[in-house]
Amino acid sequence: MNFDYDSEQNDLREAVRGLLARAYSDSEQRRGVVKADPGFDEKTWSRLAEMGLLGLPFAEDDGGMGAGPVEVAIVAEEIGRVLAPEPFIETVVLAGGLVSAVGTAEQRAEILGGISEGSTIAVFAHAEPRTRWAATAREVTATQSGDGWTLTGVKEPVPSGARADLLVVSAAVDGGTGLYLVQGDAAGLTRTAYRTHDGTRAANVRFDGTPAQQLGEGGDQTAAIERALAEARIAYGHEAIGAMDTALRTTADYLKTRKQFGVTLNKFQALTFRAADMYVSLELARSVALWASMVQDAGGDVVAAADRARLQVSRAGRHIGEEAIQLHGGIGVTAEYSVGHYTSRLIAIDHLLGDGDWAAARLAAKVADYETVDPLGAPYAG
Amino acid sequence: MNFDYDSEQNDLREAVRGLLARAYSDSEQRRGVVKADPGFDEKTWSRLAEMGLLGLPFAEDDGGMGAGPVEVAIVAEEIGRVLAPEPFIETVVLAGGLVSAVGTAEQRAEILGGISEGSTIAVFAHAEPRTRWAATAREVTATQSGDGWTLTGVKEPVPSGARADLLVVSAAVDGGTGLYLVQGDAAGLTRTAYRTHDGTRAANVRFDGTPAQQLGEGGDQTAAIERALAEARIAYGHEAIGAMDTALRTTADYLKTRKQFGVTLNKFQALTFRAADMYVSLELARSVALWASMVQDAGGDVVAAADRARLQVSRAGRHIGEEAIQLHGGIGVTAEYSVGHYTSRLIAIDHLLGDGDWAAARLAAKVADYETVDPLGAPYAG
Amino acid sequence: MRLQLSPELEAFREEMRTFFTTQVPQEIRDHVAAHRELEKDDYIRAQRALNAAGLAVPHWPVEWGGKDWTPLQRHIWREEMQLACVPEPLAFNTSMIGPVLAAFGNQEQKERFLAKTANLDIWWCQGFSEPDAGSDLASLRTTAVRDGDDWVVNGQKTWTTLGQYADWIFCLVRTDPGAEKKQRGISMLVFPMDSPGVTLRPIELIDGGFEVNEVFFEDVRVPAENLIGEENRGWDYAKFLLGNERVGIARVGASKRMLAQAKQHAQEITVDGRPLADDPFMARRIAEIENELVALELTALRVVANSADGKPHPASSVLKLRGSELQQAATELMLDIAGPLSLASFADGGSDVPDWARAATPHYLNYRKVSIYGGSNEVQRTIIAGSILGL
Amino acid sequence: MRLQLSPELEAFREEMRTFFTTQVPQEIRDHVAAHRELEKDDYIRAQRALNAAGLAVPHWPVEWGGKDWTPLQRHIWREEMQLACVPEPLAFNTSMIGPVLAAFGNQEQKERFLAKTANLDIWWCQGFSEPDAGSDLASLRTTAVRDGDDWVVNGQKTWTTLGQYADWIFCLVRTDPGAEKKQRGISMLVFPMDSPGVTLRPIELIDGGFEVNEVFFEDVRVPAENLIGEENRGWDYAKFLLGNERVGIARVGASKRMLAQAKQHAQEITVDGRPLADDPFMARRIAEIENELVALELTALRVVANSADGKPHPASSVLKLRGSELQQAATELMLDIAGPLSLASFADGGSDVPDWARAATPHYLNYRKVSIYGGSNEVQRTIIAGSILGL
Repeated sequence: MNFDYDSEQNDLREAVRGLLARAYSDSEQRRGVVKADPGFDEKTWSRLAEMGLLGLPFAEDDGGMGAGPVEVAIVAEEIGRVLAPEPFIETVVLAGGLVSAVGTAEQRAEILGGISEGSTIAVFAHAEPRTRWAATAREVTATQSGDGWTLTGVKEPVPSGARADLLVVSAAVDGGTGLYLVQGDAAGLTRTAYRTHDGTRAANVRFDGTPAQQLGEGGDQTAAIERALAEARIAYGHEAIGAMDTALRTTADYLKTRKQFGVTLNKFQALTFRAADMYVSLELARSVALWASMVQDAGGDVVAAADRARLQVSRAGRHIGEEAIQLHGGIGVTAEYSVGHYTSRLIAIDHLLGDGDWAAARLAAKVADYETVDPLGAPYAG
Repeated sequence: MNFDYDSEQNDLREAVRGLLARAYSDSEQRRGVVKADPGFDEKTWSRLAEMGLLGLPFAEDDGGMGAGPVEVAIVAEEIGRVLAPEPFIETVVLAGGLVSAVGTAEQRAEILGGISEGSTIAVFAHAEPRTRWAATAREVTATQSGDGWTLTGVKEPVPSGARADLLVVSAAVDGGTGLYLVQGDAAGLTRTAYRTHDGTRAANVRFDGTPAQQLGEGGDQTAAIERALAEARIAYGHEAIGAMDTALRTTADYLKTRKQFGVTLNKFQALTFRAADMYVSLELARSVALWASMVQDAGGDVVAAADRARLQVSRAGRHIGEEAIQLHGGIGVTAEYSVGHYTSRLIAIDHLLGDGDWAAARLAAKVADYETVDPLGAPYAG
Repeated sequence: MRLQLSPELEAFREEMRTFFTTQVPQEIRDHVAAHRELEKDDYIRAQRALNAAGLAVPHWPVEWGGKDWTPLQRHIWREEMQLACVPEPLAFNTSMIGPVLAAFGNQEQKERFLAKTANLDIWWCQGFSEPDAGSDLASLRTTAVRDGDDWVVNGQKTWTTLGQYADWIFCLVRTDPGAEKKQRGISMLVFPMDSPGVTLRPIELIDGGFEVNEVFFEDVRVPAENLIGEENRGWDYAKFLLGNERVGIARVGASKRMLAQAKQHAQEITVDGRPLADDPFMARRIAEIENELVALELTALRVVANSADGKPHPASSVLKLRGSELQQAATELMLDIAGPLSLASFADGGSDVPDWARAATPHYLNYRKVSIYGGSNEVQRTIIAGSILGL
Repeated sequence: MRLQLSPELEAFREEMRTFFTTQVPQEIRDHVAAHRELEKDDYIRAQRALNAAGLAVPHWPVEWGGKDWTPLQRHIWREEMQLACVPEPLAFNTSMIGPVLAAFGNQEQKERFLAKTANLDIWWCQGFSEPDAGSDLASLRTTAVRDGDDWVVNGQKTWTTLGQYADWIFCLVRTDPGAEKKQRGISMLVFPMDSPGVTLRPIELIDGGFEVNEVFFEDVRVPAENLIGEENRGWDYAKFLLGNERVGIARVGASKRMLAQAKQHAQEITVDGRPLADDPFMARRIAEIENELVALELTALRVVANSADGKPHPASSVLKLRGSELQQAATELMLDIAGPLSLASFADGGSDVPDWARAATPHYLNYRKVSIYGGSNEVQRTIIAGSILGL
């Protein structure tokens, strides 16, 4: 049992941090990038590919690096640290994760290879206007037509849904929820993009008898979706940890330098104590996020671990995001200063894939089934 | 619409405050009184009677003063201010309230007269070891025998249950819950008294074919019990307001005088801000408590108003009770200093007749039935 | 103590409710209800509708259009206005410079400005805060130096709300740099925003909107008659102005409106085919916020019912603090009801996400300001600890 | 990063679990589980059972009975002890004076005290806090004046936990009133509680129990050889002692035990004929506390896994703060599960209220102390803000 990165992991962390520090050296640089579609920097995306990060978790046979969840977590945390808007988790962890989990050898080779090279941006089109953080699909349906399939219905909001070259789509089908591949230029596909409050892009994606290819061998894929969503929740948790870390550090620096009534703000104990409480929230959330990645690595119950991480990170994100602004005062609510963007992104992460109350309700439903939690034992140790 | 006491109410307040200030001039005086059974001062009880306070809400025809809920609230708040342990709410508001609401003219005259004179201490024996803040009875049953009744079962905890001269007992009977009168010296009555953490007394009261007289004309009295409990919740709310007020004032005084690191504690902003938050909790709770008494006075929906007061006062009581100790430090947890006793009593009040979560659940069950709350309109204005 | 309103006040409340819900253009009230940004013209039309009925400046002296109402009447007027989603009369005009002019301006200034201020013929903005003078306002640096019949103003203001719409600005300037107490060297000047040397820079907020500005002054010449009251007494006028209508900031009516909307939207959102409103946790969360709002409203009523004598009730300092917390709780509730749909913040045509859900996150982010402006919650706690608890 | 314990550590954990659940008298562990006050003899029997197996002072130097364990082994040892409701070895002996004697005592003192201290043949109590020196310990006033071969001690200590059972006291005294820095004039003396001039006054706590005392010294003569370490270096020893085993104070195992009991009792309490555990709000409240406990336990593991190098991990300052908050949350949960039954706090025979419900309120009240003693939560926040955030 240990929480230390090995030297390769530390090297990876430094390399990613260096790359992103150049791409997003300050908040104005990011503001410029997210102003224009697609809401991220294609050049940075290529650099992430060149560094091998876009194939990080995929098997080497599928053109990936064969790295584990801890490496993915390291990248996600560095992304959060500078609010890099590139759709790493959407493409690599979520869409890529589904393809590598259920795709045929052929699909894996083609799609994961393209993702790894940076030539294919794939996203998971799953959320529907009238469902709420479910692992199943209701409003988009799949119909067999000849040896192919067609999809009909609406997915929204789909992060980077308009920019994506390839959509992995969940759809209701006899016997449950299936997964399908839709090309960005497919017929009967209408995508309406818009900016989201955190500077990224999402889209309304409308299927109207749109031709699609079945991902994998078919059958009900709800379990695979639940697992992929859990792994994405864990990765988003690490992105949030990176964001909270920067938000706290930015706030502490501000308290040390900003003067009111002739003294710097860190002379006001009520403010420094609140900063201390932010640190407590951050470190507790960090512990659970790191643990969840280790559970995934150990082959334990990743869904249960993701719920725990989700709850802890959500509570910490609200607390730190709101306090970071409040402790800054007026400048904290301006788009010209960095900290408000961190609050905005933390709120976005919280509403992707299930918020804290959602996770708490899932944990509450099971709380009577066991006496105590042993985070190093079953069902987490695998 | 106004929140001011009239001059008579101000006089009443001063008179009660004066009487109780003599009886409980400091926390040691109270400690002495509660050490010995019955846990309160019989002499103070007589003085309350002489001042007419024990008959305050009863009709003049029944030997009372015919005063309203606001006058009762004034007495309750003064009791809370010094933690007077006399069973005013238990005897006058709860037991007396039930007798005056459902008793026959004869019962009212006899019992309420005795309560008003201070010669009869009556309490409501209602809580049962296996029920939780219900308005009905389950474990004590009533059986008709000849022209009288007998009761069997257990009530616990019953505040002042062993000292009481007369018990008003709720019991399950065909068609619902009935109310019965049992004399303290009745056959087949076993009462086991014990101290409670707040210095008062409660008892296990066991009925074994105990002869009882029916209160009022019989039939299901659940509605009358629900109403009496609501009126008692409001009165306890005012007792809690008085207790919180003293706890906050004591804490503020301590911060002004206690020195650490060479300065008084009120130089530590983190502490003074927390005292400010205590004040906010207190004043918001006070507003709802006063309002609930006005609703009762106006003949509005006293049960709904009591739930609102219960929730607000409960949250404030936890907050203020816990912070009062924390801001004091070690001395706050000693029985030799006053503030911890206030915390203890606030917790006791919170668990009598339903706590904050209990009230919140009741309010939540109805929240979809209306659009907005108008505290000056229906159903509160009567 | 009495719960009910007197028949007169009941009638008054009914009169207000009827006026606001029938005489103020529906589409403007719909904008407010949907938390959409208002156009300049929306503000003007709404205020003129009120002013035409004598309901824009009831708290002013009667001779300048005031109503001589009790604090309770003013409270009812404001609450009903908020419940009806009527945009409140521009605070800079009606709660700030107007009362200052009425109290401290000379007769000529009153005649020149007050009627146009009430009718929003002149749109005023506030020039108080500076980059290095926020909560610590008295350390402001903008200077006005007397030169012949003019004051020459140089410096910078910030957080000037809706300055982009303003015709005139009322401004705190340092006229005596040598004053022993820095509060004593400050004066209040008013001048047109199109005066030579005035430039305005909008500040984008995290919700993507533009409602505050930086205002720069470079050798702006202000005629001496534009000094309000006495030279170097500006701090007193500022305190008078900021203390004005402290009660209004509880914004109970606005929060009640938001909570009512939240209840309705929780009925529209479905979870596994059942309305979110049926989720016991959601119902409980709504019930807890609602009870806090009841407590706040009753506290506001206690304050207005007792402050007839003029001096504010001690509990009034609670109103801004808890009022802002509950406004934020309501916006956060709405955000969490929208849930996954809250991502679609700037969706336009071609989206299946309802308007209210699109607006939820920007509104939540925008409302972080309410615990900061108008005396931050930290300032409020300082007042409570100091003035009330004597700490 | 790796989740699983090594096979060796798994075996170690199993060994601890087996020992604690089989070799420590069941009735003593039942007392702990029920939050009943322990008799002096219970502490002694439990600690001697541990010491006989070499499990009382694993963190001491090996030559004095220590185990040379890793921080993680010590963590597992402590957690398993708490989960098994084993009373922990008396902190004053094993975590406080013992390590100080081992580190700073002379050879004669080590031989005289350490073995008896490990075996609780000597029961130690702590003489640090004074009425006017709480969080501000360095301002203590108790004096020791050299007189021939003795120190003569006068003054008063307070908050002396379980002093009524103690054989000896370790005491901070001022030996150089003239020292320029008040920290520099303090020394550490040890002496028997039955020395002439020592009197003890128990302090009743709000739960009705007696666990702390005032201790008065009137011309108490202490032989010079009872000075620990160097004269006027006592402050360093005190800091060493108080910094010792900071990790242990998270008390995760104890809180997990309480939460498990709470779950069980929520099954026993019925509401309208159904178990309280079925109430979604109760289940959710338990789940939220439980998740916070998981987070705390993992943070404690991060700290011990990384502090092999000796210097404490920054996050360790979180442990006392959140650990005490969660202990209090657990006692409050138990209290609210007991609900109306929690009134019966001092019921005895003839009550139908179960023991655990009787104990709930006194336990809740008693646990208000955990956020105050051993460095209050305010002190912890000061450390975090200062040492970690540099504020």
